[in-house]
Amino acid sequence: MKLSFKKYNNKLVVRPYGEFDLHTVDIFKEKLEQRLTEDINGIILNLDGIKFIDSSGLGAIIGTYKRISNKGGVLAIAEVTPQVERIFEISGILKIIKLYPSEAEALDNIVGR
Amino acid sequence: MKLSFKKYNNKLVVRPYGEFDLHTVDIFKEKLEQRLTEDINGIILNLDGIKFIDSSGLGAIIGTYKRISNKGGVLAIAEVTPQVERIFEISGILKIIKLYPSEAEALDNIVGR
Amino acid sequence: MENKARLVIDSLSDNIGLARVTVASFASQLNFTLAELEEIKVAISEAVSNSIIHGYQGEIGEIDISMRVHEHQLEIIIEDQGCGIEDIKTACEPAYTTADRMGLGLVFIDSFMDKFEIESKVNQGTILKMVKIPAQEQKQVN
Amino acid sequence: MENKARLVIDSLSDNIGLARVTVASFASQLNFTLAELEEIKVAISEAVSNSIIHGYQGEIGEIDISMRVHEHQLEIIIEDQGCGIEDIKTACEPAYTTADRMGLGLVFIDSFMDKFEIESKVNQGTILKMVKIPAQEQKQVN
Ligand SMILES: Nc1ncnc2c1ncn2[C@@H]1O[C@H](COP(=O)(O)OP(=O)(O)O)[C@@H](O)[C@H]1O
Ligand SMILES: Nc1ncnc2c1ncn2[C@@H]1O[C@H](COP(=O)(O)OP(=O)(O)O)[C@@H](O)[C@H]1O
Repeated sequence: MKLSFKKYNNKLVVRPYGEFDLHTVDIFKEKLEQRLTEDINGIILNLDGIKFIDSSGLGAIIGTYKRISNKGGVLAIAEVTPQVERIFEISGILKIIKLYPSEAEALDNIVGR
Repeated sequence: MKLSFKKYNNKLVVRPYGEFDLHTVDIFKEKLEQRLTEDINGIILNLDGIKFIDSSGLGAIIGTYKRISNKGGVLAIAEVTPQVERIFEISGILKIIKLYPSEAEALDNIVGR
Repeated sequence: MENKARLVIDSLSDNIGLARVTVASFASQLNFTLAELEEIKVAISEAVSNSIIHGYQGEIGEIDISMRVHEHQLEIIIEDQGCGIEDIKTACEPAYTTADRMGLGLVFIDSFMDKFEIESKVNQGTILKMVKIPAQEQKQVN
Repeated sequence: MENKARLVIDSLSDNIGLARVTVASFASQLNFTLAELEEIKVAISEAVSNSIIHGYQGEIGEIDISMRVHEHQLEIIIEDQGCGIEDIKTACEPAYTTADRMGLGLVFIDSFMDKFEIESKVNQGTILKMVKIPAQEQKQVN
Protein backbone atom coordinates (compact mmCIF):
# COMPACT_ATOMS: atom_id res chain seq x y z
CA MET A 1 0.00 0.00 0.00
CA LYS A 2 1.10 3.52 -0.85
CA LEU A 3 -0.31 6.55 1.00
CA SER A 4 -0.41 10.23 0.17
CA PHE A 5 -1.19 13.01 2.65
CA LYS A 6 -2.35 16.62 2.34
CA LYS A 7 -3.00 19.06 5.17
CA TYR A 8 -5.59 21.87 5.11
CA ASN A 9 -5.26 23.87 8.36
CA ASN A 10 -6.04 21.24 10.94
CA LYS A 11 -7.65 18.69 8.63
CA LEU A 12 -5.64 15.79 7.21
CA VAL A 13 -6.54 14.23 3.87
CA VAL A 14 -5.30 10.64 3.62
CA ARG A 15 -5.31 8.76 0.36
CA PRO A 16 -4.27 5.09 0.41
CA TYR A 17 -3.64 3.22 -2.85
CA GLY A 18 -3.82 -0.51 -3.44
CA GLU A 19 -5.38 -3.33 -1.47
CA PHE A 20 -6.61 -2.83 2.08
CA ASP A 21 -6.22 -6.14 3.89
CA LEU A 22 -4.32 -7.89 6.69
CA HIS A 23 -1.12 -7.51 4.69
CA THR A 24 -1.36 -3.74 4.42
CA VAL A 25 -3.15 -2.53 7.60
CA ASP A 26 0.07 -2.18 9.59
CA ILE A 27 1.63 0.08 6.98
CA PHE A 28 -1.56 2.16 6.95
CA LYS A 29 -1.65 2.57 10.74
CA GLU A 30 2.05 3.33 10.98
CA LYS A 31 2.16 5.98 8.24
CA LEU A 32 -1.04 7.60 9.50
CA GLU A 33 0.28 7.77 13.07
CA GLN A 34 3.36 9.66 11.83
CA ARG A 35 1.15 12.37 10.31
CA LEU A 36 -1.40 12.59 13.08
CA THR A 37 -0.02 15.64 14.85
CA GLU A 38 -1.62 17.18 17.97
CA ASP A 39 -3.42 19.94 16.04
CA ILE A 40 -5.36 17.68 13.70
CA ASN A 41 -9.09 17.51 14.46
CA GLY A 42 -10.40 16.01 11.26
CA ILE A 43 -9.41 13.23 8.86
CA ILE A 44 -10.73 12.81 5.34
CA LEU A 45 -10.05 9.35 4.00
CA ASN A 46 -10.16 9.40 0.20
CA LEU A 47 -10.63 5.78 -0.89
CA ASP A 48 -10.73 6.14 -4.68
CA GLY A 49 -7.39 4.27 -4.94
CA ILE A 50 -8.56 1.22 -2.98
CA LYS A 51 -9.12 -1.69 -5.32
CA PHE A 52 -9.98 -4.17 -2.60
CA ILE A 53 -11.05 -4.12 1.03
CA ASP A 54 -12.00 -6.84 3.51
CA SER A 55 -12.81 -6.90 7.24
CA SER A 56 -9.16 -6.29 8.18
CA GLY A 57 -9.10 -3.07 6.15
CA LEU A 58 -12.45 -2.12 7.61
CA GLY A 59 -10.98 -2.67 11.08
CA ALA A 60 -8.21 -0.18 10.32
CA ILE A 61 -10.79 2.40 9.27
CA ILE A 62 -12.79 1.88 12.48
CA GLY A 63 -9.51 2.17 14.36
CA THR A 64 -8.87 5.51 12.69
CA TYR A 65 -12.39 6.63 13.58
CA LYS A 66 -11.82 5.74 17.24
CA ARG A 67 -8.40 7.38 17.27
CA ILE A 68 -9.66 10.76 15.99
CA SER A 69 -12.96 10.62 17.93
CA ASN A 70 -11.04 10.13 21.17
CA LYS A 71 -9.37 13.48 20.66
CA GLY A 72 -12.68 15.10 19.75
CA GLY A 73 -12.13 15.08 15.98
CA VAL A 74 -14.16 13.74 13.04
CA LEU A 75 -13.60 11.20 10.27
CA ALA A 76 -15.19 11.53 6.84
CA ILE A 77 -14.79 9.16 3.91
CA ALA A 78 -14.74 10.29 0.29
CA GLU A 79 -14.87 8.68 -3.16
CA VAL A 80 -15.45 5.01 -2.42
CA THR A 81 -15.37 2.40 -5.19
CA PRO A 82 -18.34 0.02 -5.55
CA GLN A 83 -16.52 -2.90 -3.89
CA VAL A 84 -15.63 -0.73 -0.88
CA GLU A 85 -19.16 0.68 -0.66
CA ARG A 86 -20.62 -2.82 -0.67
CA ILE A 87 -18.42 -3.86 2.27
CA PHE A 88 -19.32 -0.66 4.13
CA GLU A 89 -23.02 -1.30 3.65
CA ILE A 90 -22.97 -4.87 4.94
CA SER A 91 -20.77 -3.98 7.90
CA GLY A 92 -22.99 -1.23 9.29
CA ILE A 93 -20.09 1.24 9.40
CA LEU A 94 -22.28 3.83 7.61
CA LYS A 95 -24.21 4.33 10.86
CA ILE A 96 -21.17 6.05 12.35
CA ILE A 97 -19.11 7.35 9.43
CA LYS A 98 -20.37 9.57 6.60
CA LEU A 99 -19.51 9.04 2.95
CA TYR A 100 -19.03 11.99 0.56
CA PRO A 101 -18.87 11.78 -3.23
CA SER A 102 -15.80 14.04 -3.39
CA GLU A 103 -12.85 15.06 -1.24
CA ALA A 104 -13.90 18.73 -1.57
CA GLU A 105 -17.40 18.04 -0.25
CA ALA A 106 -16.02 16.03 2.64
CA LEU A 107 -13.68 18.92 3.52
CA ASP A 108 -16.46 21.53 3.25
CA ASN A 109 -18.68 19.51 5.53
CA ILE A 110 -16.25 18.93 8.33
CA VAL A 111 -14.49 22.31 8.25
CA GLY A 112 -15.38 24.48 11.23
CA ARG A 113 -16.39 21.56 13.37
CA MET B 1 -10.12 -15.20 -27.43
CA LYS B 2 -12.40 -12.91 -29.40
CA LEU B 3 -11.76 -12.14 -33.09
CA SER B 4 -12.94 -9.37 -35.35
CA PHE B 5 -12.73 -9.40 -39.17
CA LYS B 6 -12.83 -6.76 -41.89
CA LYS B 7 -12.55 -7.31 -45.63
CA TYR B 8 -11.03 -4.82 -48.11
CA ASN B 9 -11.48 -6.26 -51.64
CA ASN B 10 -9.50 -9.47 -51.40
CA LYS B 11 -7.56 -8.65 -48.25
CA LEU B 12 -8.73 -9.86 -44.85
CA VAL B 13 -7.91 -7.93 -41.66
CA VAL B 14 -7.97 -10.19 -38.60
CA ARG B 15 -7.88 -8.79 -35.10
CA PRO B 16 -7.68 -11.26 -32.20
CA TYR B 17 -8.20 -10.05 -28.61
CA GLY B 18 -6.94 -11.68 -25.43
CA GLU B 19 -4.27 -14.28 -24.78
CA PHE B 20 -2.74 -16.28 -27.59
CA ASP B 21 -1.76 -19.67 -26.17
CA LEU B 22 -2.56 -23.39 -26.34
CA HIS B 23 -5.99 -22.68 -24.87
CA THR B 24 -6.99 -20.24 -27.61
CA VAL B 25 -5.21 -21.39 -30.80
CA ASP B 26 -8.00 -23.72 -31.85
CA ILE B 27 -10.61 -20.94 -31.67
CA PHE B 28 -8.29 -18.73 -33.71
CA LYS B 29 -7.73 -21.33 -36.44
CA GLU B 30 -11.39 -22.27 -36.62
CA LYS B 31 -12.77 -18.72 -36.87
CA LEU B 32 -10.09 -17.73 -39.39
CA GLU B 33 -10.81 -20.75 -41.57
CA GLN B 34 -14.49 -19.73 -41.76
CA ARG B 35 -13.52 -16.33 -43.19
CA LEU B 36 -10.77 -17.48 -45.51
CA THR B 37 -12.75 -17.54 -48.73
CA GLU B 38 -11.28 -18.51 -52.13
CA ASP B 39 -10.74 -14.90 -53.26
CA ILE B 40 -8.59 -13.81 -50.35
CA ASN B 41 -4.94 -13.28 -51.27
CA GLY B 42 -3.71 -11.30 -48.28
CA ILE B 43 -4.14 -11.37 -44.51
CA ILE B 44 -3.33 -8.53 -42.15
CA LEU B 45 -3.07 -9.70 -38.59
CA ASN B 46 -3.58 -6.77 -36.22
CA LEU B 47 -2.14 -7.85 -32.84
CA ASP B 48 -2.77 -4.75 -30.73
CA GLY B 49 -5.33 -6.67 -28.66
CA ILE B 50 -2.97 -9.53 -27.75
CA LYS B 51 -1.91 -9.22 -24.13
CA PHE B 52 0.12 -12.43 -24.11
CA ILE B 53 1.67 -14.82 -26.60
CA ASP B 54 3.81 -17.93 -26.28
CA SER B 55 5.15 -20.53 -28.74
CA SER B 56 1.69 -22.05 -29.22
CA GLY B 57 0.31 -18.70 -30.37
CA LEU B 58 3.37 -18.21 -32.53
CA GLY B 59 2.70 -21.60 -34.09
CA ALA B 60 -0.80 -20.51 -35.08
CA ILE B 61 0.64 -17.41 -36.76
CA ILE B 62 3.17 -19.51 -38.70
CA GLY B 63 0.31 -21.82 -39.63
CA THR B 64 -1.62 -18.84 -41.00
CA TYR B 65 1.45 -17.76 -42.95
CA LYS B 66 1.80 -21.21 -44.50
CA ARG B 67 -1.92 -21.41 -45.27
CA ILE B 68 -2.02 -18.11 -47.19
CA SER B 69 1.41 -18.62 -48.84
CA ASN B 70 0.28 -21.97 -50.23
CA LYS B 71 -2.43 -20.20 -52.18
CA GLY B 72 0.01 -17.52 -53.33
CA GLY B 73 -1.06 -14.83 -50.87
CA VAL B 74 0.79 -12.75 -48.29
CA LEU B 75 0.64 -12.27 -44.51
CA ALA B 76 1.49 -8.98 -42.81
CA ILE B 77 1.42 -8.22 -39.10
CA ALA B 78 0.45 -4.85 -37.63
CA GLU B 79 0.56 -3.13 -34.25
CA VAL B 80 2.37 -5.60 -32.02
CA THR B 81 2.68 -5.01 -28.28
CA PRO B 82 6.17 -5.14 -26.69
CA GLN B 83 5.66 -8.65 -25.27
CA VAL B 84 4.59 -9.97 -28.68
CA GLU B 85 7.49 -8.21 -30.42
CA ARG B 86 9.95 -9.75 -27.98
CA ILE B 87 8.68 -13.26 -28.73
CA PHE B 88 8.79 -12.56 -32.48
CA GLU B 89 12.39 -11.38 -32.25
CA ILE B 90 13.68 -14.41 -30.36
CA SER B 91 11.78 -16.82 -32.58
CA GLY B 92 13.20 -15.62 -35.90
CA ILE B 93 9.71 -15.21 -37.37
CA LEU B 94 10.67 -11.69 -38.55
CA LYS B 95 12.82 -13.24 -41.28
CA ILE B 96 9.67 -14.37 -43.08
CA ILE B 97 6.87 -12.07 -41.90
CA LYS B 98 6.91 -8.28 -41.97
CA LEU B 99 5.72 -6.06 -39.13
CA TYR B 100 3.97 -2.73 -39.76
CA PRO B 101 3.29 -0.04 -37.16
CA SER B 102 -0.33 0.39 -38.30
CA GLU B 103 -3.06 -1.59 -40.01
CA ALA B 104 -3.29 1.07 -42.73
CA GLU B 105 0.40 0.82 -43.58
CA ALA B 106 0.19 -2.97 -43.67
CA LEU B 107 -2.77 -2.74 -46.07
CA ASP B 108 -1.04 -0.18 -48.30
CA ASN B 109 2.03 -2.35 -48.57
CA ILE B 110 0.37 -5.57 -49.53
CA VAL B 111 -2.35 -4.13 -51.79
CA GLY B 112 -1.75 -4.92 -55.44
CA ARG B 113 0.43 -7.89 -54.73
CA MET C 1 -17.06 -30.15 -17.51
CA GLU C 2 -15.08 -30.57 -14.32
CA ASN C 3 -11.86 -28.81 -13.42
CA LYS C 4 -9.73 -28.81 -10.30
CA ALA C 5 -6.85 -26.83 -8.87
CA ARG C 6 -5.21 -26.61 -5.48
CA LEU C 7 -3.11 -23.84 -4.01
CA VAL C 8 -1.00 -24.46 -0.92
CA ILE C 9 0.55 -21.39 0.69
CA ASP C 10 2.64 -20.57 3.72
CA SER C 11 0.60 -18.69 6.33
CA LEU C 12 2.17 -15.32 5.58
CA SER C 13 0.11 -12.20 4.99
CA ASP C 14 2.16 -11.71 1.78
CA ASN C 15 0.17 -14.62 0.32
CA ILE C 16 -3.36 -13.32 0.90
CA GLY C 17 -3.35 -11.40 -2.38
CA LEU C 18 -1.95 -14.46 -4.17
CA ALA C 19 -4.81 -16.58 -2.84
CA ARG C 20 -7.39 -14.02 -3.97
CA VAL C 21 -5.90 -13.70 -7.45
CA THR C 22 -5.59 -17.45 -7.95
CA VAL C 23 -9.11 -18.28 -6.85
CA ALA C 24 -10.62 -15.40 -8.84
CA SER C 25 -8.68 -16.51 -11.93
CA PHE C 26 -9.91 -20.10 -11.48
CA ALA C 27 -13.46 -18.88 -10.83
CA SER C 28 -13.50 -16.84 -14.02
CA GLN C 29 -14.07 -19.97 -16.13
CA LEU C 30 -17.67 -19.79 -14.87
CA ASN C 31 -20.13 -17.02 -15.74
CA PHE C 32 -19.45 -14.89 -12.66
CA THR C 33 -19.98 -11.15 -12.92
CA LEU C 34 -17.18 -8.84 -11.77
CA ALA C 35 -19.18 -8.09 -8.61
CA GLU C 36 -19.47 -11.81 -7.87
CA LEU C 37 -15.73 -12.29 -8.40
CA GLU C 38 -15.17 -9.50 -5.86
CA GLU C 39 -17.39 -11.34 -3.39
CA ILE C 40 -15.36 -14.52 -3.88
CA LYS C 41 -12.18 -12.52 -3.27
CA VAL C 42 -13.51 -11.17 0.02
CA ALA C 43 -14.46 -14.67 1.18
CA ILE C 44 -10.97 -16.01 0.34
CA SER C 45 -9.32 -13.03 1.97
CA GLU C 46 -11.27 -13.52 5.21
CA ALA C 47 -10.67 -17.27 5.34
CA VAL C 48 -6.92 -17.02 4.66
CA SER C 49 -6.52 -14.11 7.12
CA ASN C 50 -8.30 -16.17 9.80
CA SER C 51 -5.97 -19.13 9.27
CA ILE C 52 -2.95 -16.82 9.55
CA ILE C 53 -4.11 -14.87 12.62
CA HIS C 54 -6.33 -17.23 14.58
CA GLY C 55 -5.38 -20.68 13.24
CA TYR C 56 -1.59 -20.41 13.30
CA GLN C 57 -1.44 -17.28 15.50
CA GLY C 58 1.51 -15.94 13.56
CA GLU C 59 3.48 -19.21 13.41
CA ILE C 60 4.24 -20.53 9.92
CA GLY C 61 1.96 -23.32 8.78
CA GLU C 62 0.32 -24.37 5.51
CA ILE C 63 -3.03 -23.21 4.20
CA ASP C 64 -4.57 -25.48 1.62
CA ILE C 65 -7.08 -24.07 -0.87
CA SER C 66 -8.86 -26.61 -3.07
CA MET C 67 -10.98 -25.35 -5.93
CA ARG C 68 -13.34 -27.28 -8.11
CA VAL C 69 -15.70 -26.35 -10.89
CA HIS C 70 -18.47 -28.87 -11.15
CA GLU C 71 -21.88 -28.57 -12.79
CA HIS C 72 -21.51 -24.82 -13.18
CA GLN C 73 -20.74 -24.25 -9.55
CA LEU C 74 -17.56 -23.28 -7.77
CA GLU C 75 -16.58 -25.30 -4.71
CA ILE C 76 -13.81 -24.05 -2.45
CA ILE C 77 -12.31 -25.82 0.55
CA ILE C 78 -9.85 -23.94 2.76
CA GLU C 79 -7.99 -25.89 5.38
CA ASP C 80 -5.47 -25.13 8.09
CA GLN C 81 -3.84 -27.33 10.74
CA GLY C 82 -4.02 -24.59 13.33
CA CYS C 83 -5.53 -24.30 16.80
CA GLY C 84 -9.12 -24.95 15.71
CA ILE C 85 -12.37 -23.36 16.89
CA GLU C 86 -13.96 -24.47 20.15
CA ASP C 87 -17.46 -23.13 19.60
CA ILE C 88 -18.28 -22.71 15.92
CA LYS C 89 -21.74 -21.27 16.53
CA THR C 90 -20.40 -18.44 18.69
CA ALA C 91 -17.51 -17.81 16.28
CA CYS C 92 -20.04 -17.12 13.53
CA GLU C 93 -21.88 -14.42 15.47
CA PRO C 94 -21.40 -10.88 14.14
CA ALA C 95 -18.83 -8.89 16.15
CA TYR C 96 -17.57 -11.97 17.99
CA THR C 97 -13.79 -11.99 17.95
CA THR C 98 -11.03 -13.44 20.10
CA ALA C 99 -8.38 -11.14 18.68
CA ASP C 100 -9.59 -7.55 18.94
CA ARG C 101 -10.73 -7.56 15.32
CA MET C 102 -14.05 -6.78 13.66
CA GLY C 103 -15.64 -10.19 14.10
CA LEU C 104 -17.06 -9.88 10.59
CA GLY C 105 -14.92 -12.32 8.60
CA LEU C 106 -17.20 -15.35 8.91
CA VAL C 107 -20.25 -13.10 8.49
CA PHE C 108 -18.87 -11.79 5.17
CA ILE C 109 -18.09 -15.31 3.93
CA ASP C 110 -21.59 -16.43 4.83
CA SER C 111 -23.27 -13.52 3.08
CA PHE C 112 -21.11 -13.65 -0.06
CA MET C 113 -21.22 -17.39 -0.71
CA ASP C 114 -24.24 -19.55 -1.55
CA LYS C 115 -23.25 -22.34 0.82
CA PHE C 116 -20.88 -22.15 3.76
CA GLU C 117 -19.90 -24.81 6.31
CA ILE C 118 -17.23 -24.97 9.00
CA GLU C 119 -15.63 -28.08 10.45
CA SER C 120 -13.09 -27.65 13.19
CA LYS C 121 -11.31 -29.63 15.91
CA VAL C 122 -9.40 -27.92 18.69
CA ASN C 123 -5.63 -28.39 18.22
CA GLN C 124 -6.18 -30.09 14.87
CA GLY C 125 -7.37 -27.37 12.58
CA THR C 126 -10.23 -25.84 10.65
CA ILE C 127 -11.89 -26.62 7.33
CA LEU C 128 -14.11 -24.10 5.54
CA LYS C 129 -16.29 -25.36 2.70
CA MET C 130 -17.97 -22.87 0.42
CA VAL C 131 -19.99 -22.99 -2.77
CA LYS C 132 -20.76 -20.13 -5.11
CA ILE C 133 -23.05 -20.35 -8.14
CA PRO C 134 -23.17 -17.58 -10.75
CA ALA C 135 -26.47 -15.70 -10.42
CA GLN C 136 -26.86 -16.15 -14.19
CA GLU C 137 -26.90 -19.95 -13.80
CA GLN C 138 -29.34 -19.82 -10.91
CA LYS C 139 -31.80 -17.87 -13.06
CA GLN C 140 -31.52 -20.38 -15.89
CA VAL C 141 -32.40 -23.23 -13.53
CA ASN C 142 -35.59 -21.54 -12.33
CA MET D 1 12.75 -13.82 3.91
CA GLU D 2 11.51 -17.09 2.54
CA ASN D 3 8.08 -17.77 1.13
CA LYS D 4 6.57 -20.81 -0.55
CA ALA D 5 3.46 -21.69 -2.51
CA ARG D 6 2.36 -24.64 -4.57
CA LEU D 7 -0.26 -24.83 -7.28
CA VAL D 8 -1.56 -28.20 -8.47
CA ILE D 9 -3.74 -28.13 -11.57
CA ASP D 10 -5.49 -30.62 -13.81
CA SER D 11 -3.78 -30.88 -17.21
CA LEU D 12 -6.42 -28.86 -19.04
CA SER D 13 -5.58 -25.97 -21.33
CA ASP D 14 -8.15 -23.93 -19.34
CA ASN D 15 -5.61 -23.86 -16.51
CA ILE D 16 -2.61 -22.43 -18.40
CA GLY D 17 -3.74 -18.85 -17.77
CA LEU D 18 -4.36 -19.70 -14.10
CA ALA D 19 -0.79 -21.01 -13.78
CA ARG D 20 0.62 -17.86 -15.38
CA VAL D 21 -1.41 -15.53 -13.18
CA THR D 22 -0.58 -17.40 -9.97
CA VAL D 23 3.15 -17.59 -10.60
CA ALA D 24 3.33 -13.95 -11.73
CA SER D 25 1.41 -12.87 -8.62
CA PHE D 26 3.75 -14.87 -6.39
CA ALA D 27 6.81 -13.53 -8.26
CA SER D 28 5.71 -9.94 -7.78
CA GLN D 29 6.90 -9.95 -4.16
CA LEU D 30 10.41 -9.67 -5.65
CA ASN D 31 11.68 -6.64 -7.56
CA PHE D 32 10.85 -7.95 -11.02
CA THR D 33 10.11 -5.46 -13.78
CA LEU D 34 6.92 -5.89 -15.83
CA ALA D 35 9.05 -7.21 -18.70
CA GLU D 36 10.61 -9.80 -16.41
CA LEU D 37 7.19 -10.87 -15.14
CA GLU D 38 6.16 -11.36 -18.78
CA GLU D 39 9.22 -13.58 -19.30
CA ILE D 40 8.24 -15.67 -16.28
CA LYS D 41 4.73 -15.99 -17.68
CA VAL D 42 6.06 -17.28 -21.01
CA ALA D 43 8.24 -19.86 -19.25
CA ILE D 44 5.27 -21.11 -17.16
CA SER D 45 3.02 -21.16 -20.21
CA GLU D 46 5.51 -23.27 -22.18
CA ALA D 47 6.15 -25.71 -19.34
CA VAL D 48 2.47 -26.26 -18.54
CA SER D 49 1.55 -26.56 -22.25
CA ASN D 50 4.27 -29.21 -22.67
CA SER D 51 2.94 -31.24 -19.73
CA ILE D 52 -0.56 -31.10 -21.20
CA ILE D 53 0.37 -31.92 -24.81
CA HIS D 54 3.49 -34.05 -24.60
CA GLY D 55 3.51 -35.32 -21.00
CA TYR D 56 -0.11 -36.43 -20.67
CA GLN D 57 -0.91 -36.33 -24.40
CA GLY D 58 -4.39 -35.05 -23.76
CA GLU D 59 -5.21 -37.43 -20.88
CA ILE D 60 -6.04 -35.78 -17.55
CA GLY D 61 -3.20 -35.81 -15.03
CA GLU D 62 -1.84 -33.41 -12.44
CA ILE D 63 0.71 -30.70 -12.99
CA ASP D 64 2.50 -29.55 -9.86
CA ILE D 65 4.02 -26.08 -9.72
CA SER D 66 6.15 -25.30 -6.67
CA MET D 67 7.29 -21.73 -6.13
CA ARG D 68 9.78 -20.43 -3.63
CA VAL D 69 11.27 -17.06 -2.95
CA HIS D 70 14.63 -17.42 -1.30
CA GLU D 71 17.46 -14.93 -0.99
CA HIS D 72 15.86 -12.59 -3.52
CA GLN D 73 15.52 -15.26 -6.15
CA LEU D 74 12.50 -17.05 -7.53
CA GLU D 75 12.70 -20.83 -7.80
CA ILE D 76 10.06 -22.71 -9.75
CA ILE D 77 9.68 -26.47 -10.10
CA ILE D 78 7.11 -27.84 -12.55
CA GLU D 79 6.40 -31.54 -12.47
CA ASP D 80 4.23 -33.95 -14.39
CA GLN D 81 3.80 -37.74 -14.16
CA GLY D 82 3.49 -38.04 -17.90
CA CYS D 83 5.35 -40.02 -20.57
CA GLY D 84 8.75 -38.43 -19.94
CA ILE D 85 11.45 -37.37 -22.38
CA GLU D 86 13.79 -39.96 -23.85
CA ASP D 87 16.55 -37.66 -25.05
CA ILE D 88 16.62 -34.38 -23.14
CA LYS D 89 19.49 -32.92 -25.15
CA THR D 90 17.66 -33.35 -28.45
CA ALA D 91 14.39 -32.09 -26.96
CA CYS D 92 16.13 -28.81 -26.10
CA GLU D 93 17.28 -28.14 -29.67
CA PRO D 94 15.50 -25.27 -31.41
CA ALA D 95 12.76 -26.47 -33.80
CA TYR D 96 12.86 -30.01 -32.44
CA THR D 97 9.32 -31.20 -31.85
CA THR D 98 7.53 -34.55 -31.70
CA ALA D 99 4.09 -33.00 -32.12
CA ASP D 100 4.14 -30.76 -35.20
CA ARG D 101 4.65 -27.67 -33.07
CA MET D 102 7.26 -24.92 -33.11
CA GLY D 103 9.91 -26.70 -31.04
CA LEU D 104 10.60 -23.41 -29.27
CA GLY D 105 9.05 -23.99 -25.83
CA LEU D 106 12.19 -25.21 -24.07
CA VAL D 107 14.27 -22.63 -25.97
CA PHE D 108 12.05 -19.84 -24.62
CA ILE D 109 12.26 -21.15 -21.06
CA ASP D 110 16.02 -21.36 -21.33
CA SER D 111 16.41 -17.84 -22.68
CA PHE D 112 13.93 -16.23 -20.25
CA MET D 113 15.13 -17.85 -17.02
CA ASP D 114 18.51 -17.48 -15.32
CA LYS D 115 18.85 -21.19 -14.55
CA PHE D 116 17.01 -24.05 -16.21
CA GLU D 117 17.33 -27.81 -15.69
CA ILE D 118 15.30 -30.78 -16.87
CA GLU D 119 15.02 -34.17 -15.20
CA SER D 120 12.93 -36.81 -16.89
CA LYS D 121 12.32 -40.56 -16.86
CA VAL D 122 10.42 -42.29 -19.63
CA ASN D 123 6.97 -43.40 -18.41
CA GLN D 124 7.49 -41.67 -15.08
CA GLY D 125 7.40 -37.99 -15.82
CA THR D 126 9.29 -34.78 -16.21
CA ILE D 127 10.59 -32.18 -13.76
CA LEU D 128 11.59 -28.67 -14.86
CA LYS D 129 13.58 -26.55 -12.43
CA MET D 130 14.01 -22.87 -13.10
CA VAL D 131 15.45 -19.89 -11.29
CA LYS D 132 14.91 -16.24 -12.09
CA ILE D 133 16.65 -13.35 -10.33
CA PRO D 134 15.48 -9.76 -10.78
CA ALA D 135 18.03 -7.87 -12.92
CA GLN D 136 17.98 -5.17 -10.25
CA GLU D 137 19.26 -7.62 -7.62
CA GLN D 138 21.94 -8.96 -9.94
CA LYS D 139 23.27 -5.44 -10.42
CA GLN D 140 23.39 -4.82 -6.68
CA VAL D 141 25.47 -7.95 -6.16
CA ASN D 142 28.06 -6.98 -8.77
N1 LIG E 1 -9.13 -20.67 10.96
C1 LIG E 1 -9.44 -20.40 12.26
N2 LIG E 1 -8.76 -21.01 13.26
C2 LIG E 1 -9.07 -20.75 14.56
N3 LIG E 1 -10.03 -19.88 14.96
C3 LIG E 1 -10.73 -19.23 14.00
C4 LIG E 1 -10.48 -19.45 12.61
N4 LIG E 1 -11.35 -18.68 11.92
C5 LIG E 1 -12.09 -18.02 12.82
N5 LIG E 1 -11.74 -18.34 14.09
C6 LIG E 1 -12.37 -17.85 15.35
O1 LIG E 1 -13.62 -17.26 15.03
C7 LIG E 1 -13.66 -15.90 15.46
C8 LIG E 1 -14.51 -15.06 14.49
O2 LIG E 1 -13.90 -15.02 13.21
P1 LIG E 1 -14.25 -13.83 12.22
O3 LIG E 1 -15.73 -13.74 12.08
O4 LIG E 1 -13.49 -14.03 10.96
O5 LIG E 1 -13.76 -12.51 12.97
P2 LIG E 1 -12.32 -11.91 13.30
O6 LIG E 1 -11.29 -12.54 12.39
O7 LIG E 1 -12.48 -10.47 13.05
O8 LIG E 1 -12.04 -12.24 14.74
C9 LIG E 1 -12.21 -15.47 15.52
O9 LIG E 1 -11.99 -14.35 16.37
C10 LIG E 1 -11.55 -16.75 16.02
O10 LIG E 1 -11.70 -16.88 17.40
N1 LIG F 1 6.66 -32.38 -20.14
C1 LIG F 1 7.05 -33.10 -21.23
N2 LIG F 1 6.77 -34.44 -21.29
C2 LIG F 1 7.17 -35.17 -22.35
N3 LIG F 1 7.84 -34.66 -23.40
C3 LIG F 1 8.16 -33.35 -23.41
C4 LIG F 1 7.78 -32.51 -22.33
N4 LIG F 1 8.25 -31.26 -22.58
C5 LIG F 1 8.88 -31.32 -23.77
N5 LIG F 1 8.83 -32.59 -24.29
C6 LIG F 1 9.45 -33.04 -25.56
O1 LIG F 1 10.39 -32.06 -25.98
C7 LIG F 1 10.05 -31.59 -27.30
C8 LIG F 1 10.44 -30.13 -27.46
O2 LIG F 1 9.65 -29.33 -26.57
P1 LIG F 1 9.45 -27.79 -26.91
O3 LIG F 1 10.77 -27.17 -27.09
O4 LIG F 1 8.61 -27.20 -25.82
O5 LIG F 1 8.70 -27.76 -28.28
P2 LIG F 1 7.21 -28.14 -28.73
O6 LIG F 1 6.32 -28.12 -27.52
O7 LIG F 1 6.86 -27.05 -29.69
O8 LIG F 1 7.26 -29.49 -29.35
C9 LIG F 1 8.58 -31.86 -27.43
O9 LIG F 1 8.17 -31.94 -28.77
C10 LIG F 1 8.44 -33.19 -26.68
O10 LIG F 1 8.84 -34.26 -27.48
